Amino acid sequence: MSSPLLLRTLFHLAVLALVPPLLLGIVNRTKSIVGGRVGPPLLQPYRDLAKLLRKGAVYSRTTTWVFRAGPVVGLAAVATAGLLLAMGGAPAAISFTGDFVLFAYLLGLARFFTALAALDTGSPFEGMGAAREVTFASLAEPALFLCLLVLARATGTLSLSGMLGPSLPGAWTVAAPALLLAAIALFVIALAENARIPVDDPNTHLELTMIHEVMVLDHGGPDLAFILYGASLKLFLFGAILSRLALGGTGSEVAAELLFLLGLALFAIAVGAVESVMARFRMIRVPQLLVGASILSAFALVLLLR
Amino acid sequence: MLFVILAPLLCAAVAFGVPSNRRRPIALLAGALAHGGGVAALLRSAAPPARGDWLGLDALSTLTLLTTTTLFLAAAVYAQGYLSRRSDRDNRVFVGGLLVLLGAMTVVALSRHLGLTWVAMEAATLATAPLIYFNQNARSLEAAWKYLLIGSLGIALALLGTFFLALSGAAPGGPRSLLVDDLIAAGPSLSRPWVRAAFVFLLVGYGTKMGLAPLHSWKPDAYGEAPGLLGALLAGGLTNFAFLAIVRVFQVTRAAGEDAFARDALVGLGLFSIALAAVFVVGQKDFKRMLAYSSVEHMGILALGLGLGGVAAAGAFFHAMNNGLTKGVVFLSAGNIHRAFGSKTTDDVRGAARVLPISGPLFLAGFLAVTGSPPFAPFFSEFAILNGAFGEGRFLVGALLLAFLAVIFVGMGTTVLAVVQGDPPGNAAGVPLSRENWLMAAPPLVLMVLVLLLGLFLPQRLRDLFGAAAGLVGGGW
Amino acid sequence: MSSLVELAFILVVVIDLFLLASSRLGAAIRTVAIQGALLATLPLLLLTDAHDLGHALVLALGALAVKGIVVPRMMFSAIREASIRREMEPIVGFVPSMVLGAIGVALAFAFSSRLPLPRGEMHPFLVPTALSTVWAGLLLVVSRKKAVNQVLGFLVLENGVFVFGLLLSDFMPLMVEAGVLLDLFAAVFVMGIVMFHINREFSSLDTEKLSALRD
Amino acid sequence: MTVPLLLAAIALPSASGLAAVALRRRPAAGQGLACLLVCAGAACGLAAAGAALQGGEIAAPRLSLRLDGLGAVFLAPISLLAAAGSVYGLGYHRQAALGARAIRLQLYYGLAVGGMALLVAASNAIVFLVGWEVMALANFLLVLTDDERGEVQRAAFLYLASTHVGTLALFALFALLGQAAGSFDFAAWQGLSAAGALGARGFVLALLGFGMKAGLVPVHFWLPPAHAAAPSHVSALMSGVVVKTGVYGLLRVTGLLDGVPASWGIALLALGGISAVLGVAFALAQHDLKRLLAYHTVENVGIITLGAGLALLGRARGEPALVLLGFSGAALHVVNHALFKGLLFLGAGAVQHATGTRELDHLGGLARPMRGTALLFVVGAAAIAGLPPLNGFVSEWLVTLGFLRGLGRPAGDVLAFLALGAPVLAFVGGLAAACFAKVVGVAFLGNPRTGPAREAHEAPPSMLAPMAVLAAACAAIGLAPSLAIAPLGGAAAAWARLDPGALAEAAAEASSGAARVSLVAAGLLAAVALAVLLRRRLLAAAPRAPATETWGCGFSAPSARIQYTGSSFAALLVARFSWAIFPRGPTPHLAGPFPGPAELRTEVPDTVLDLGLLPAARAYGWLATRARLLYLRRIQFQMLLVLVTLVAFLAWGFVW
Repeated sequence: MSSPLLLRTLFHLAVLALVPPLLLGIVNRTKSIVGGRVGPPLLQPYRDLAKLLRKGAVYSRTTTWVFRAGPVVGLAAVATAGLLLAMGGAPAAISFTGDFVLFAYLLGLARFFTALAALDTGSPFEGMGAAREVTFASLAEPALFLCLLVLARATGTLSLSGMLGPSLPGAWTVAAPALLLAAIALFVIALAENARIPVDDPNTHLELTMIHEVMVLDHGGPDLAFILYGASLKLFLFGAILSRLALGGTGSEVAAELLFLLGLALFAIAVGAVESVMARFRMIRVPQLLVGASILSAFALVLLLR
Repeated sequence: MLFVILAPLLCAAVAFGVPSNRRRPIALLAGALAHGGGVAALLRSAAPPARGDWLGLDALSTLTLLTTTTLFLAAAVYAQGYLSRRSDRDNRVFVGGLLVLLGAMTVVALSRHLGLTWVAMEAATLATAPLIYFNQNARSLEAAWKYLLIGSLGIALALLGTFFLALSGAAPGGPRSLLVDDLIAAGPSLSRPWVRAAFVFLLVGYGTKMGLAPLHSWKPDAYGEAPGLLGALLAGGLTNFAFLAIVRVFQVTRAAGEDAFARDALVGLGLFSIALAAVFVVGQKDFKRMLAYSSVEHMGILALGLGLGGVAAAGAFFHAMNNGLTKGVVFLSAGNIHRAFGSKTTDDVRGAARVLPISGPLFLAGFLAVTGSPPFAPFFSEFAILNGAFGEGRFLVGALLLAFLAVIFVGMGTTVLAVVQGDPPGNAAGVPLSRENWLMAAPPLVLMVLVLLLGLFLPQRLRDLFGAAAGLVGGGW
Repeated sequence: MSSLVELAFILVVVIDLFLLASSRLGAAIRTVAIQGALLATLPLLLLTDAHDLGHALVLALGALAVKGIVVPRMMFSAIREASIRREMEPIVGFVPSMVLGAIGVALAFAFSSRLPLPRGEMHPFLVPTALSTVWAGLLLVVSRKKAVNQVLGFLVLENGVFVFGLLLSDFMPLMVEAGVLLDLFAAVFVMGIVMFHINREFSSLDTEKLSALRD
Repeated sequence: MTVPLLLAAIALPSASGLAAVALRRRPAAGQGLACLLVCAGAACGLAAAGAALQGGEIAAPRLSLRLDGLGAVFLAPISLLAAAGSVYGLGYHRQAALGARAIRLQLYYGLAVGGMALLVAASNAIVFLVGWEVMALANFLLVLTDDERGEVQRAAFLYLASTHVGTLALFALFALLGQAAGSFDFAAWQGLSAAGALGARGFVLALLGFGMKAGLVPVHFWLPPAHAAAPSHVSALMSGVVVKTGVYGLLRVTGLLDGVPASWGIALLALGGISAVLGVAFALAQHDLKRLLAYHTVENVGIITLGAGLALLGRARGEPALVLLGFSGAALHVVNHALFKGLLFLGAGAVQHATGTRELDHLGGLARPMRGTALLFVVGAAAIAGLPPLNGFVSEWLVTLGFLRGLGRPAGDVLAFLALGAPVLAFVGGLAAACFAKVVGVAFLGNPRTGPAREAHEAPPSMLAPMAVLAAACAAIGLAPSLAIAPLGGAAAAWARLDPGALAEAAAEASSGAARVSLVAAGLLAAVALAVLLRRRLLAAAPRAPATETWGCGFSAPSARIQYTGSSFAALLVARFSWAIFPRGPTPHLAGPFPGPAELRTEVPDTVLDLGLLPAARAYGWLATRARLLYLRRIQFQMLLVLVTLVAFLAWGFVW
């Protein structure tokens, strides 16, 4: 790896480590602005994390090592997935043919352990949350794959770095409609995977209606911090993909990086906007939404295959 | 050669003479041993039959004799145990009848003369009828009566057919004889319509003895009511000889150039028998009747194999031997189960494997063998027959055969497993009406081992014999 | 001479039809005996130079003895022992069975016309007579209730076969014929025993009783 | 040198049962010796397989034995699982306690293993069939171990009947091929043309015969009852390797033929896809632990079949890359599935051993009494869900790579649509993850739902050790996949009869990818370790809080019964499959402001068996009993039959 590339990679790792909570900040800020409130400062998430990290944790007598493993594995898996992600047009730290499969399954690993941790509490509500999480996730999985396949087909490569790499702008010129469909589908998936409105309401207070939040009811202290950070990291990953996909412009490396960050910000704002203008769907509708996304992306793929 | 025929008859005479009920069965054993020895001696000094002999030993008769003498020896040993159990009954007729049966069957095997064959078959029929009545109750009587009437009807038709055959060669230049060799030699010069008619009458006649559907109706009754020992000898022995007789006739028919029709008739009758078994075996509560239908099925397979010709013919002769031995296993073990539970319906028979640690599992194994599961020998013979069907390009026949075999397997399986597995019903829990002793458990065991060995390793000599036998009807490996 | 033979054959066929129609057991048995005797004459009537006299004589006497005398006596004794009622108790009525018999005769003639005799010198009526007698026997066996009647049917059947056998009597070795008679005799003998047992078990010879065995 | 190894691998297990019989008086010793023999045989088997995979095949022509790469791929898991199972048996199915029953089991267990070893090493159709049937019958008797239970009897007979039907189909298949080639040696079949009627007939028969054993939908129906009824280490063996022999046969036969049409590959892909999706869907709906695992077998066989389909398609279309990826994916998944499914079934056995029930909704909270079992079970669950860094991921990844090959095709090419297979696989993976979240969560986590679950005890070391070994193997393959993938290239080339050079390029790509995968896996482990350390530090620094009850969201009187059950957990997903799964059960009637106590009990019939075959069978039985009235009891009629037959034949013969 040549030294400038190495530098870039290091820079990306730094971004990966530091930026995610900021996205949550942006989302919340957007919501409060649209809602006409002052709202929390942009950096509030960092404060929350710091506070949580300092706290001790309360554990239920029901729980076992699985409950403690949940947040740890969840965070680790998502972070590792980050290593596979190409940012700002530069290849990722690790990239190889079919690495996006690994990417998806790492997210799956995180989900698996979060759900187990939830079930470990023996609380009916957390069980409910876990059930919904795995259900919707398993419906989102094929949709995500289809979107990535569209990218792969359009760019003619089989690794994330290729799909989100320099060849992307060229792809837009030949396969714009397909890519657009894929982008929309990907955005829907991002909302679902990250438990945002209209699939889930991150700051509702009615456990019966929650998905992700209810799973982590019993976590506290560092565990909760890990979970929050992991969640933001996940949001960041999707945001990164979408930002590259949307603004995969050409130009100098610096420009690319700036565009990339800008894209992330826009993504966060978009999420916030959706959250402020839409209401949460009824549970029954969620699968329809996800299946819709899969069909959309499948259509996009077929556009390219025929 | 005469010794093999006379020895059993002599023993029969002795048996009728011996006063003591307990000592008489020894005669049976003696007859079986003498016969076995005689057959062995015959095989060593085997000379191909010469033109004009009334008795002769060719591949076909060798095979049938081998099977029978083995089976009969096993049955004789079994009888020692069985008859000692039934010392209440007078077994003079039983023992004598069995020996006469053996003698008659031997004649059929060796005879080169269709008239002689017919006489022997009739003698066998008549000798068997009283044996079926051994239990001397209304049911066994009815069975015997039906067997006798239907059997004699068949035999009468067979006689007429024999006459037709004789007539077909009665033209001034004709052989004017019933010696198989003469007729075959005369081959094309025989009058074909008469040969065809003869074949029909003989097929129906001997087919009745063989128990091909729809001529089988005596079978379930006779096998159901007769002692398992007799069932084994009928299903594994006598039916094979009826088949042998049909083969002889087929040889002539083929020589006369009528075999196209004959083949179709055989295939049709065979398939029908198998199909019928596939219907009647399903949900059959009475396991002895079930075995009877299984026997119908296997007769069908034999006819099918003969009709298909080629490899299938060799397979058929292989199957005849396997069927004989396997039937011995299932009928003898079924007999033991019947004795132990005092019933032969799945309503009151359960957990045989627990009550009879040898016969129960043997019955299961025998079922697997009889339904053609590898590695038992019948699998390989049925395999050969299927092979032949495909070889002749008769794919439909092959497919039908497989379908029927599958149904029969399921049908028999439900009954057999119901009998063998599970906990025995309260009354017979562990304490059977009669425990199995070695005299009654060993014979089927030995036969089972034989069947398995034949499956795992078929001696070249035997294989050649099957080939040669098939050669007589234009087939071969 | 040949007209006599013709007469004999026709008589045999007529007897067949009569048997199908007869309603009295005793009469039927007697008729069968007569038929047997009639058949016994045939070997002599059909005597050609191809036969040797002694052989034919043996056959005739044997037939007469067995078919004409011994067997009918046994039947009568069986009836007496089992004190059977004298009716035939048909399953198929007398008229229908007669008609069937007649059809059988017609078929027999048609059938035998399709089967060219390989040797011309034989009498043209022989095969049809044999076949229609066989047919009549089969009908009797199938369509009558009592066990005795079935035995009777068998006798007629065997008579038919015997007639056919005459076709070959010139070259068919004595032994087989002896076998035929012997087996016939034995068959009836065994059936008689079984009939005796049936009577003991069911106190009647009605085969209606013999239908317990089923699936 | 290697031939004796192979022979030992076949003979030692087959004979092992005799030890148990011989030492009837000293059961512990007898079982120990038998187990020892099996393990020795397994060792030889592994050695032989290794040799065959490294340095080409082992051949003993006079015995018509020949172990090539393909055979070795199957022999290895057979040996490993056999050994694991028999060791497990020492604690799970103790001869000292069970006597004759255990002796019988030892006998048949050994025979089953020997039969499998024989059939994967056979170089001749007849030998193959002998091994096949020995295995099948031994398995039947193994399923029948507890034959006093009606459920077991039914399951065993269902297994016997279906395996027999399968055998009949093979019987026809081999007859066809034997006719065509004039011999039953596989060598002679090599190069037979798959085109034409022969090929079509053969392929259908092979699908029926081998598919039946492999448990492909729709002929999977025998599998769940049988696996549930058998003792757990037997279930492990059956589900782990016995089922695979079907796959082996399919690969073996198709590998021998030439000119395989593309349609075969497509057919396999379709069947595999259906089996994978429906298998996991049915699994989700189950609440009997072992039935659930059995349906996952169907799913995984589906995945394997997808790989096989890719390989065939590759051969048909002359795409070496497809051949390599498909074949190695399938082969590796064969091994992997044997490992983790074996592990899971042994775990299920431990649970049953401890609680006496397989009913998920009666369990719960087992992770506390059974720490070791729980840990190992979670590993197995993660592996079967295809989660990194475990072996399940690697094989699914390979198959997916195969599908992705489609993306490289020009538009309009049928192969391009292969790409659509990848999402299907992802979907299956997601469902499997959901299903095992349910299993682990309901069985091991939360509070015990019933008394037995509360009194559960940890399994003895003799049961834990083999599970640990299997788990370790799962992890090893997951962490260093390239080691496992490397030898498969040769096997693939030998199977497709291509020269290895053609596959080299694809192989290089796959193994480099695999290397990266292990890199990421290492990264993951490092990250986990880091996080753990960090968490330790933080918690140490922070004030310690007392343990409490789970927060019931304000619900004052929580009880174990209010936990989410397996059925409720899966309900949302099962609803997605209302077109294929039809749960039965009375819906409770709740009315009024204060409804009285009501109970909801649902059972999930197997759509093919319970809603298709059994009704059909009943109908046939009904017809047959009606037809039996045709049996005429009147002797007159019986004789009339003879007469009619005679006349009919005369008419046939003379009228036309």
